[in-house]
Amino acid sequence: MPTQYWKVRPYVLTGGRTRTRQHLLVHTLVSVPYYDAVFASGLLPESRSLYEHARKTRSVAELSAVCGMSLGVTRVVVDDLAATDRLQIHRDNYGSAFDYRLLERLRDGLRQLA
Amino acid sequence: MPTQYWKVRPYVLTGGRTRTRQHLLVHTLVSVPYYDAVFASGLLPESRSLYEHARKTRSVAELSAVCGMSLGVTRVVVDDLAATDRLQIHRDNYGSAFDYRLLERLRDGLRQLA
Amino acid sequence: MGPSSRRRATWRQRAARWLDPTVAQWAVAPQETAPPPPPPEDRADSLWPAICEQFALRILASAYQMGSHLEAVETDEQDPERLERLYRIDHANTRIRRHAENLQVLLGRRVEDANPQTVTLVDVARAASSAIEYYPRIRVGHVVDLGVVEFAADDVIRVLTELLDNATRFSPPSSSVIVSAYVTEDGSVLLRVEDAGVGVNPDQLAALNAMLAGNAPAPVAVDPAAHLGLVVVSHLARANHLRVSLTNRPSGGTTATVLVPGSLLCEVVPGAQRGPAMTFPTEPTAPVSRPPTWNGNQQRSAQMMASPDNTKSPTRHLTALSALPTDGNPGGQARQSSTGGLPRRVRESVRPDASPAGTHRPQRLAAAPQHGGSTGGGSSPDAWPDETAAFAAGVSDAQSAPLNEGHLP
Amino acid sequence: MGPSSRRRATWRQRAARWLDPTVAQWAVAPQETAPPPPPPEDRADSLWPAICEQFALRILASAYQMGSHLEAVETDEQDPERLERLYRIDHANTRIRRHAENLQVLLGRRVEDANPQTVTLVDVARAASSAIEYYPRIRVGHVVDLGVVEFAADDVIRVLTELLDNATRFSPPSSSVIVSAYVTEDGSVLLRVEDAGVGVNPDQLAALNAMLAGNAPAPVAVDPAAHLGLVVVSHLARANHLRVSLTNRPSGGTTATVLVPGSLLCEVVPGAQRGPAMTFPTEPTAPVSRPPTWNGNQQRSAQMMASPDNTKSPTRHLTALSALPTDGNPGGQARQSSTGGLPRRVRESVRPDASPAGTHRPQRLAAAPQHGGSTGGGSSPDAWPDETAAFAAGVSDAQSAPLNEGHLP
Repeated sequence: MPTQYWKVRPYVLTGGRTRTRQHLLVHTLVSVPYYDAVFASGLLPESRSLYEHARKTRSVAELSAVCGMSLGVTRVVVDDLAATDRLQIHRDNYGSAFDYRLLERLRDGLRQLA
Repeated sequence: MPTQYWKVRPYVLTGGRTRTRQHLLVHTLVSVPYYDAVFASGLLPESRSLYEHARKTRSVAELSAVCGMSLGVTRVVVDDLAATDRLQIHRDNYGSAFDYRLLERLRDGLRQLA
Repeated sequence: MGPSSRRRATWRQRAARWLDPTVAQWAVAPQETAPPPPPPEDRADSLWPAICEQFALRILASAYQMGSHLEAVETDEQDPERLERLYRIDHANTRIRRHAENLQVLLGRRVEDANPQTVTLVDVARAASSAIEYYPRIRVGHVVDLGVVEFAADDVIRVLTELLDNATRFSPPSSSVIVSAYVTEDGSVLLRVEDAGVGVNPDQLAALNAMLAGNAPAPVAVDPAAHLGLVVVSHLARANHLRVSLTNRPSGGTTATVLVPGSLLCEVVPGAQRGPAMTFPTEPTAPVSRPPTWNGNQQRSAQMMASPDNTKSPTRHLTALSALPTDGNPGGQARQSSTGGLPRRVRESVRPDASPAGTHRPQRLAAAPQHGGSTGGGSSPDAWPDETAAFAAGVSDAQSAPLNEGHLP
Repeated sequence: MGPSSRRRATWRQRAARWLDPTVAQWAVAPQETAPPPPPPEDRADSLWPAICEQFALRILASAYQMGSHLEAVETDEQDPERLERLYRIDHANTRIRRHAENLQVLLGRRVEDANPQTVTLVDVARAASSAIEYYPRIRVGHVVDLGVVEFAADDVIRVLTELLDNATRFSPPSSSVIVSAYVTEDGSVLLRVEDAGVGVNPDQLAALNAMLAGNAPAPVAVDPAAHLGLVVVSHLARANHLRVSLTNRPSGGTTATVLVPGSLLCEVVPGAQRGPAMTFPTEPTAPVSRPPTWNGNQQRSAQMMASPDNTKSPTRHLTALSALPTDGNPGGQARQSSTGGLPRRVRESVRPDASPAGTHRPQRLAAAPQHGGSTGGGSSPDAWPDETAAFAAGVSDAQSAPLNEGHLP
């Protein structure tokens, strides 16, 4: 686990960003399409750890747990790697059982209720 | 609105408490069963404002908005007034259209998903 | 959402006024400033005030920025556990702000309170409580319906903060500290802070009161740690013509008093701070018929509200800020601060012996459900503690003082 | 949840060690302490250090307590807007902690870092960045795979923090500041901080370097505000035998360097901080067949991972800590800090001219979707800024130094 020193604050790992370009839910599956060890060796610890662990297809939540990173940091790191094609986000599992947009609308509505 | 001075922090309004004895959702309806102006005059500003506004039956969310208090403070103040029988919490509107426990379980499940 | 966004805007104003004044702006100040200072400890000690001020200003700037964001996340948070953590963060930040402001006071700088405003005495008491470690032990007693004028409000809050802090630290962790405010015959307000400690050593009491009165004490061994708060009080008392003193009560415990001169007091404009009196007339007075059984009562109370005598009652019940009845300690350090737990709070908010005649005594106090499950207090919820009797005795001198209204500066 | 609760426990340990040391415990210290101190400004200036220390300790205690709760709420937060606010709260708290620690340093007190541990140089750079206002402008360049021993790690972080803060303040708000770390021939590590400012006035440069070297400068007009950070650096450099200096680069901009002696360095144990090298062997190496088209690549890379040359690569890409491409400014003050926005970050994270041979250049940089919608930077995302060329030139002297490993104290 790249548990960084406690004085390394999470905002510095993402440059303060909390939003992602891609839609990433906790159960969104990601994987490394072709693993490149030289590329991995040049990454910062969190990106590297995530890149290594995503050789096996995993959900965002799983990666967060196995890499020991908060969900917020994990989402941004996944998003950044995906933007360079180093990581693939699997969209195909949506629309099969649930339409995630419908689920989200339901969730948002319920949040307003709750 | 009893918008207190900004140096009066919310935790001091509730003694740090965030939990309520009664189950209070944002749409839970409350009302003052018998209004007592002398009682009202002895209350601290937030309790008094809430007590006055609840003479008309209102939801917790509505009271929060009309009294200018955060939801967390509103819930605890409502709860405290209800514990002295000065405020009545209306349970009867549950089970009619929705079972709120079901709604909550649904919400919690979706939160874990989201 | 309206009020909270308004409050947030206020925070932003404060933050803007407190933007780190030491920031060299690239455009105006490239790296061509004055020559470097030497390591200060090798030099005259006179460098220290300037250094302290820099740190105080930088820390205040960060604390104010934090406050704005805290307020926003607190408003929306619905999960009790997370809200509790946010409260503890807020509490820590409030204490940091207090310490940085006090450092400014000791430096002889006037603390630049952004957005000053008239503050009701109730809010003075609660703002002061917000900044101390053991705030759940503070109870607000009788407090007159007056305000402190804007240019003095924050200083009075700072004075009361240090007295409350002192009272909670030097009294048993399970005891309450009661703050109250009475009008005196000459139109001043007397703030009282009563603790249940063993009292101050009489020799020391004289020395402390001399310092609080602005008389330099005999040159003695100085322990800045032990009484830093009272040194701050002494500074602020002198600046604002407040009379502060400590006395041991014969019945036990110490009372700290602050005499706030009438020139620093003003009427509370109902619309500005007191919601109901102002906003209520705009409410529909027709009673809502749910539940119908309460209809008669609502009619009666609407009539009572119309009576100015009731709406302008100057008396305020003894109301606990409340002990924390849930698990865990606020601020992480208040190890034994909650005693009575919920029943005490409920009881006190409707306390019959401090309420005006006609208040309905609640019927179901014993049946009020515990929440949190672990109140585990030391004092019996049915017996009034000793200091309450002392308090009741102590306040009788001020209680009959006429309410002297309208002391605008 | 495992790692975060572990981190939280660490916070609690820190908080416990930092519990306000000035708290008088009721049981041990009723109100019978030393006589009161006089108002300090009337007395000898020698009171100031003691007063400052009290405030620094109290503020640090609150800051540490806050950190523990912040970490817990940050871990769970899923809403981007709220998480951003929590980040800003965290950022403000981190700066408060830094200022309080620096006050301790100036007082000549060793800052008692709870739970000290070996820290990798990459984390030294990022911990230092965490505590400055304009952190999004910091980019981490080449950093060797070594650690700073536990008793010196926090001091090195503090030194680097002030140098990064100085570099960001005295350079254009749109420019980056690059931090890197190289091994020198004698086994020390040279930390470099390069800004794109106009450089320091040569006269002043000599005075600053004299101070940083521990030589008392000529008695000059002192402005503690302007160079307080460098005074802190000078203190810590002397205490830890670090050699710190500032130089103007001929091509423009200033470089600050810190020479960390080999006695303060150590190998990084892979399991402690470097996840993949340690944990990867326990991963199933059999490729998961989804999506099946990538199977061959995964096989190949598994073989590459087995090669020690690749896993122990001492080179680290130039990777941006990233400019903030979203709306709003982190910390509320970084008005113009983000320029390149997302495209620059993406580009730099795979920057070909700083990466070892064999790195795949990503194919779709131009197609990378914008997010946030309003990057609006000033610099072209396709042209390398000038200081990058200077940086490349500047590092060439250290780049060829052999990696001198294993300088345990």
